[in-house]
Amino acid sequence: MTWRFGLFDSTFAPLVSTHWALLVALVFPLLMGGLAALFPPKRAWPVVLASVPLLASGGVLLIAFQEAGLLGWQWEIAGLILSLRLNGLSVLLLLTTQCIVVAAALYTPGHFRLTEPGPLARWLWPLMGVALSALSLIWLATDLLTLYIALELMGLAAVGMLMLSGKAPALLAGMRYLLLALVGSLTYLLGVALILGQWGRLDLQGLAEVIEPGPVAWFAAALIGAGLALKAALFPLHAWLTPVHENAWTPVSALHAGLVIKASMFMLLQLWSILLPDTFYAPRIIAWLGLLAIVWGGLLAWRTDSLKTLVASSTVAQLGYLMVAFPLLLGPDIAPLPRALAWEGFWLQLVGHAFAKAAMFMAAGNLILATGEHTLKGLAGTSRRLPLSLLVFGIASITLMGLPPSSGFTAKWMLLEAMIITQQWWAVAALLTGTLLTAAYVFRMFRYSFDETAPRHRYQPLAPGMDLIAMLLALTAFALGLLAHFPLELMHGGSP
Amino acid sequence: MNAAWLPLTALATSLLVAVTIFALPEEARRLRTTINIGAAVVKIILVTLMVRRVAAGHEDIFSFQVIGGLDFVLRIDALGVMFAGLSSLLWLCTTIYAIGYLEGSANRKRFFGFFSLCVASTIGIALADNLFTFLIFYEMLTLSTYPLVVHRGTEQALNAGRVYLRYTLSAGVVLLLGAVLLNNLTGDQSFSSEEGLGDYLNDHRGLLTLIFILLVSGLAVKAAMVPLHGWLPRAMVAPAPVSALLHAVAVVKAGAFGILRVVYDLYGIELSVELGVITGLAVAASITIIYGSLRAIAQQELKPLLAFSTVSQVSYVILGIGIFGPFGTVGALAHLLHQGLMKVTLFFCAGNYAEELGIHRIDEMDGAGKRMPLTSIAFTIGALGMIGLPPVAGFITKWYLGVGAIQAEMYWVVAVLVASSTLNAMYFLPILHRLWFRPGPSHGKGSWPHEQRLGRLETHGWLLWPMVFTALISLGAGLFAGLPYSPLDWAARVASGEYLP
Amino acid sequence: MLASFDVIEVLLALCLTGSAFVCLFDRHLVRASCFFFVFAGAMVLAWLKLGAPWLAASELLLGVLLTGLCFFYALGLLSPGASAPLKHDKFSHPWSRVAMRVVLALAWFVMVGAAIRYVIGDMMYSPAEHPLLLAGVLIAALALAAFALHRHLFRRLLAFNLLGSGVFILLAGVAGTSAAAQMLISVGLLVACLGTMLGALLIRQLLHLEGVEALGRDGKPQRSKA
Amino acid sequence: MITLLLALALLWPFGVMGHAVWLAYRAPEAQRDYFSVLWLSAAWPALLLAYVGEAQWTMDAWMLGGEWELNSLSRPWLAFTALLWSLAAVHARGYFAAEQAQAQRGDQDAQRRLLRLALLWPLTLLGNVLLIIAQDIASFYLGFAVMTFAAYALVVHTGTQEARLGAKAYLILAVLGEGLILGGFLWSAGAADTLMLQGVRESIVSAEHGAWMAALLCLGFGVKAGVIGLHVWLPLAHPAAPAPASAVLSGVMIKAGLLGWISVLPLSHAQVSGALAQFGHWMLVAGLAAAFAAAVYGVFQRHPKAVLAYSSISQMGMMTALVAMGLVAPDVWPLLWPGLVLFAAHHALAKGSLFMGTSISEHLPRWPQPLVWALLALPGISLAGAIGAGMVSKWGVKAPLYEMHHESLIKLLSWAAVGTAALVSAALWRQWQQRHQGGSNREQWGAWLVAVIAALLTPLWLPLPAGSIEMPPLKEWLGIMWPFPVGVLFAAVGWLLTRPLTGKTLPAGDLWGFYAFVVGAVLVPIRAFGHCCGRLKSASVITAQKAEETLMGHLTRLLSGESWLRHHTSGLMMMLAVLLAALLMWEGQR
Repeated sequence: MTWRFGLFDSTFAPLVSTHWALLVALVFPLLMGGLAALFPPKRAWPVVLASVPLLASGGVLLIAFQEAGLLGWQWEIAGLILSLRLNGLSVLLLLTTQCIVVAAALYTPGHFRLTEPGPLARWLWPLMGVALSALSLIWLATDLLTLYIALELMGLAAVGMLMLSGKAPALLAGMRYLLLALVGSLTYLLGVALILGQWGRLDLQGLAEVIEPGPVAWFAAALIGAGLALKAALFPLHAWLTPVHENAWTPVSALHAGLVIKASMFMLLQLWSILLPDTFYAPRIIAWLGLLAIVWGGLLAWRTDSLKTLVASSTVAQLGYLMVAFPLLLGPDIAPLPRALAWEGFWLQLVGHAFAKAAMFMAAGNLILATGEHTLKGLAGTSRRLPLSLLVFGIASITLMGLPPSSGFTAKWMLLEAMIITQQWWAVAALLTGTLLTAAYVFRMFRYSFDETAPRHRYQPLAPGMDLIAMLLALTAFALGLLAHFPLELMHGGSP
Repeated sequence: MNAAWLPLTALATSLLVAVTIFALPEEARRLRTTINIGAAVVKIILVTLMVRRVAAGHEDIFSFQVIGGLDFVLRIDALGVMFAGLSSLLWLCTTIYAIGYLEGSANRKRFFGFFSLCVASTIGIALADNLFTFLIFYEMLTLSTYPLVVHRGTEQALNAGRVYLRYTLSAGVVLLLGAVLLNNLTGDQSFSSEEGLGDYLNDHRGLLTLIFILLVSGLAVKAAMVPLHGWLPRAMVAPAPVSALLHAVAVVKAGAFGILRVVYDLYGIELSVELGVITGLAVAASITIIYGSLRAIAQQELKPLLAFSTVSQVSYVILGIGIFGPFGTVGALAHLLHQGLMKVTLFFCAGNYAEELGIHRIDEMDGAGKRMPLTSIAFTIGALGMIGLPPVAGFITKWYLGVGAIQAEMYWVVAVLVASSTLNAMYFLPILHRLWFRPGPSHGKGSWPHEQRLGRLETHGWLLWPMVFTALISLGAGLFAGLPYSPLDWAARVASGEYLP
Repeated sequence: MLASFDVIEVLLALCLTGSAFVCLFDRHLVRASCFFFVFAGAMVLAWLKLGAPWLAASELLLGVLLTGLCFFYALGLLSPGASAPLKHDKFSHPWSRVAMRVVLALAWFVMVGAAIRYVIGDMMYSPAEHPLLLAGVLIAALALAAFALHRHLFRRLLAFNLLGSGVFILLAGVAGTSAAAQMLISVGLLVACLGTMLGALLIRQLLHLEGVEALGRDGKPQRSKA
Repeated sequence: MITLLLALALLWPFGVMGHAVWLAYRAPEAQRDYFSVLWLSAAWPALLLAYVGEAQWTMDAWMLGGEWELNSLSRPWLAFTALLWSLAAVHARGYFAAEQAQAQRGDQDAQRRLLRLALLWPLTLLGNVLLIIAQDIASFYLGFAVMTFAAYALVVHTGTQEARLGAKAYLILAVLGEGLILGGFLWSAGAADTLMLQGVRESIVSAEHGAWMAALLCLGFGVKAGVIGLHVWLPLAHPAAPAPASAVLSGVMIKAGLLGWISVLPLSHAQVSGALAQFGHWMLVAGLAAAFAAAVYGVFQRHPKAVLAYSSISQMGMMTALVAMGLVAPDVWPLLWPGLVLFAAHHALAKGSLFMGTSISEHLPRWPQPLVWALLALPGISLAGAIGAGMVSKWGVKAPLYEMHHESLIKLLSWAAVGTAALVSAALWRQWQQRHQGGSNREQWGAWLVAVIAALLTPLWLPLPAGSIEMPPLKEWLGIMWPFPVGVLFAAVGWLLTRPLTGKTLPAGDLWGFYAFVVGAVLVPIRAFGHCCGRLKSASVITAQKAEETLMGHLTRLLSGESWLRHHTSGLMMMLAVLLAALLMWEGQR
């Protein structure tokens, strides 16, 4: 399992250009964020300019990986070993992150122009930069220290971004999120402490070799698991998520729901695959919780009156899909085929959901912005006036529902197949129930929007690019269904 | 020579139209109309090309890999071309009709966009070569028809849309489960493979039966088989062209076509017989036929009556599948087309009555034959076809079904057919009587509910000519069923492919 | 047994535990903040004792100075013009909740203790040999319980800081003061400090916007849709 | 050439219909001549076709594969059919003259009725022609169905209460009949995988359930042919229909049923199975029963057309019996069928002229009364076999039966002819009672006269195979003629006997009342069941709605648990960690 995360020695050393690309990917966002804090962009074109080198760095890394396979970096600073690696999965996640952050950044100027966000708005840029760097680092890092640093950076940046809107409910929700995130990190740190104390090293590759199942590994896994579950909003620990999104700015929500919580999920899976390669029950606990998450999140989204809560609760349910796949990835005696299927399905689901959720938040944001209403009932008649936003919402929700030909569908197909091979019928039931529940809440929203009998509002016109960006994201999520071969191919290669 | 571009172009034609229409502004009526009709004509030309290529024995395949062991495949085969031909022909008619029908109403861009998407889905369903591809377009169809069903945006329409989704999405989930189970058992199974699933019979009899039940029950929702038909009569609140499309081509036919694919191309007819599922199918279809007719008799309004008639008629196709033997198959396949033609005519007529005279209820139709003779003649042709009277196309299929049933020694099927004909007569003949033999507002007795003078002729030309065209085609399909490339001939060609090695 | 008894360490441990206890469970917020100073000071000494002067310096700067000031800022004591300085936590908890938290804290204590027992094999035989470690476990458990128990945001912030310190002591205890451990701890300290600053700002802002009640609203069912 | 004529014969009626439509929508009201010469000519090409000669056509493109034939059977059949249609059309022009005048004055109702008739008359004719020449099942069924359903307009023409009842009875039985025919055809054709009538005949012989197939088909065609039990529409529809419509209905359309039997039954087939022969016996019995019962019941009718309808039933009963002979005694059939065709043709023309005569007696021309009444009686007398073509046709069927020694049947048929005589005399008597002067016109009586003459001279113009029909030898004349005076006598005696009961007559359509009662009784529980289902459904809908509401209430309460979760997140995190640790330890220790 650990080889799938690229925890083995690379054959080739990275080229110089690759070094530069890495540097750009990790540092450039910080620079640009700082710059933007000084000179906040009023239009989208500066953002476009800034994103070109960034995306180029992602592209260079992709090409480098395709040419050389796994790439590794290692530095020793004052007795500390920091190491990074670039495998197919990290390239995929890195590109996803860059795309979504760029999209969010492009969306932001238009959003600000329409909302009059107040004096704090300029701080969004550096925080966004930090979040992007931290996320990129998480996908690349292979030692617990770097991961910890990146996790904390990301967490703080996320909290900061979420609270910038400055309203009281946002602050309250943000405060809760802040405290819980910090406590989660400390719990994680406690687990790391145990690992460090027992094995005396922090690099994952080395740990993967030395760690044997035993009480320390288990305790560490439990602590790390609980801490990261809190940060990833896994089911019983998810409750902080919805209020946070309820009041946050649209691009921030898109980033957070799409990427930030996924980072914790990624770390959880990565660390557990090292610590608990052959446990039977722990992944199942997560999966059962995932089952509950699907149902609970779906019900929450179904009964809610607020559009943003709907979208946020749907994240809870969608994370359930990922959780349900845990027993297929971790545990003893999993045949290679279902494991491979589940692995690909898991990441496809994650990536697809990231794009779709970002698009959905943007579409929801657009609808709210244009109608000035936060409730579903306020959407009445939007199908006539805001067809494009609604279409984006629809395309994104196809992915969430897992209807073909979206990436959600392909991922679900693979997961289902893996579940059927391993005879996990309850997981099958969970996935299928999830589809229906998702459809229930999505179409509840559409039902309101198709209502032609409601009185007409005055609609605020949207900035030209806002729907377009969301549309691109949604279409990406959609197209990844049929073109799943390309991202998944990235993850095929690279076994030692 | 493999013309991979052909299936792809056929699919892309309507997809691109959908995208273009969404991109155009609402006001660009003329351009939209041009694009719509142009694309429909192009589609017909493409389908004609396909027919020629299939007749010449070519097999054009377009495919690419989605994930390991799972491909997206479009293939032109005789059965698919049949469905594609139906949908492209009726697309043209319905588009023209819809342009006339929605003249001056709101949300036309959305309507035509999803309309095109809906047709693209049916083409995809027709050309899909494995269950995965089929499923993609099947669900796409569900989604693209929802906005059409709720188009009017009234409370009733929205409720109908909800019911529609409840049924179809649940069915989609069941279908998905069946598809994944099957994929798991057999790997990627092409519809074109000759073997069928016979190899798995010995070891996985129960599983195969289970998968069959899952697949068919998933498809049966769209095919509106009792007791899964509840959405169809409710979906009647949609505008007439939508009802026409839903009933004649897109949705119910997609379900029936899916069952055809499952039985003939996926399982193989021999295996289906071996599993014994086919008799169950025939029984279920018979129940649906009788139930639908009985409910139709009780209806007071025209469109629900036609809806229940659809419930009943579509199951003829299923019944034909349930009859083992070439005649049953020919009947099923031919009815796929015939019912489409006749039902679309009937719905066009119902729409015309509603638009021109405001008629919704059956008892308002007295003497409408004088006021709208062409519409009423078309309605008469459709109704007679539904009853199964010659020379309308309905007779041809009824004949083949009956003969097939006799040859399969399922004598009760003949009783069902005769009973169904009689019941159909019981609800259609009174309407015809009202149309032609009762004095009504056009004879100076009372007045029409809401009369509009839409055109120089009895109604708007855009509404009139598609209907006349489909009526003539359904008449011609019966009268000249023996011509080459007629629906019957094509059905026989497909059936011979199924039964002859 | 007595031979291995290090008086200073024990005293430090006692001092840490005691100040932490008061800090966590005193409803008088200013007093609790003052005891945080005591606690942080003891932490500085503990780092020195453990042979990590670099950490001691960071603790002094980040833990004592900045964090402490943040608390006083949050209480409204630094800016005289600020509205309504916080004095007391007036939120009450039902008994069931308290009992639940006690059980959880015990379980947590046992778990962490057990984990450490496995890492440091000999601790079982001489728990008193590692008084700081023991104090760390205790503080971590107490702080977490307090964090889960309190509704007042200020007290939760305080509890979080103590939890952090407890975890750092544990880390140092099990992993020694290797470069990696020191690095982890310094990052943790920095993050805790940043978090506290952010938290303090938030608390002030909330007080300004919504009043004292807002600080304890967490978890209460939201007011029915207006 | 002959093909062209065929096309003309089939397309001409369409031209006529087109003309009618043109009239209705384009011509000014006052100039609408619904019964123009064009309209009258609808059946002429078909009549011509019958005399051109034998021919055969095969068309693969036509429906299920078309095969049409003009052979020794279909030619005479077409001839008398087309002739009667032509005559009836001319008669109709006279008959509807008053109504047409009304329509030209602008009466909407009259316009509607006449247009309907003008349109559907040629269509009915077309169906009739097609079914005669068709040798494949689809064409035959097509012709039969077109004729059946188009004729509805002919029956319902006046739109009165009685007409609607008659039309309803006609239509219900027609639908029933169509269903039976379809079932029978499907069964027999399916069993033998054939599309031709020839194949059906073979199939019935060879198939295991041949008798049942034959029964289905016979009953189906029997609706049209007025087989006893299914005959009820005849006495209901005829009195209500206009005279020319009655003439074609009773004259030729009813014969379509007979032709159906002849086409599908394996008559003259040597190896008929026991069951089939048994079926033939039943059919024989049914035919004779109809012949007698209709006569007995019919003489008590008040309306002359109802009496004539019963006469038709009686006559068809005789023909049924003769057809049944083809099954019971196959060897007699080759000799019998020309006689039967002549019988049918003569009956068609005679019954046609009798029905037209009813309209003459209602509008008596200003001729010497004895002459008129003699002319009115002539076809009746001929029908009873006393003179002219009737005598020849009687002999035509008697002779073969004699030859094959079926004397008992001859005796029965002779007694049935007594019934016929009684019926026609009763009809004439009723006409006499209900006579009216004036209002006649040329076309009306002209067509009637020609029909009378044609009826009397049937053997002369009917294109039967040469030598198949001969005049009866003189010594047999008495044996043929005696039923007529006996029948008249019976009618008179019967009239005298029933005089005390004056004012009370048996209702037309005898069994209709019974059927209506039975169906009504059956429908009651079905309706009740339907209502019950409806109530059940609405009740369950209400229950479901209530359950949904309750469920939603519970769900809302359940979802308020979200805030509890939010409140206890950190505690839950601790719990999760502890739980995971405990679980892992437990699993590890095992």
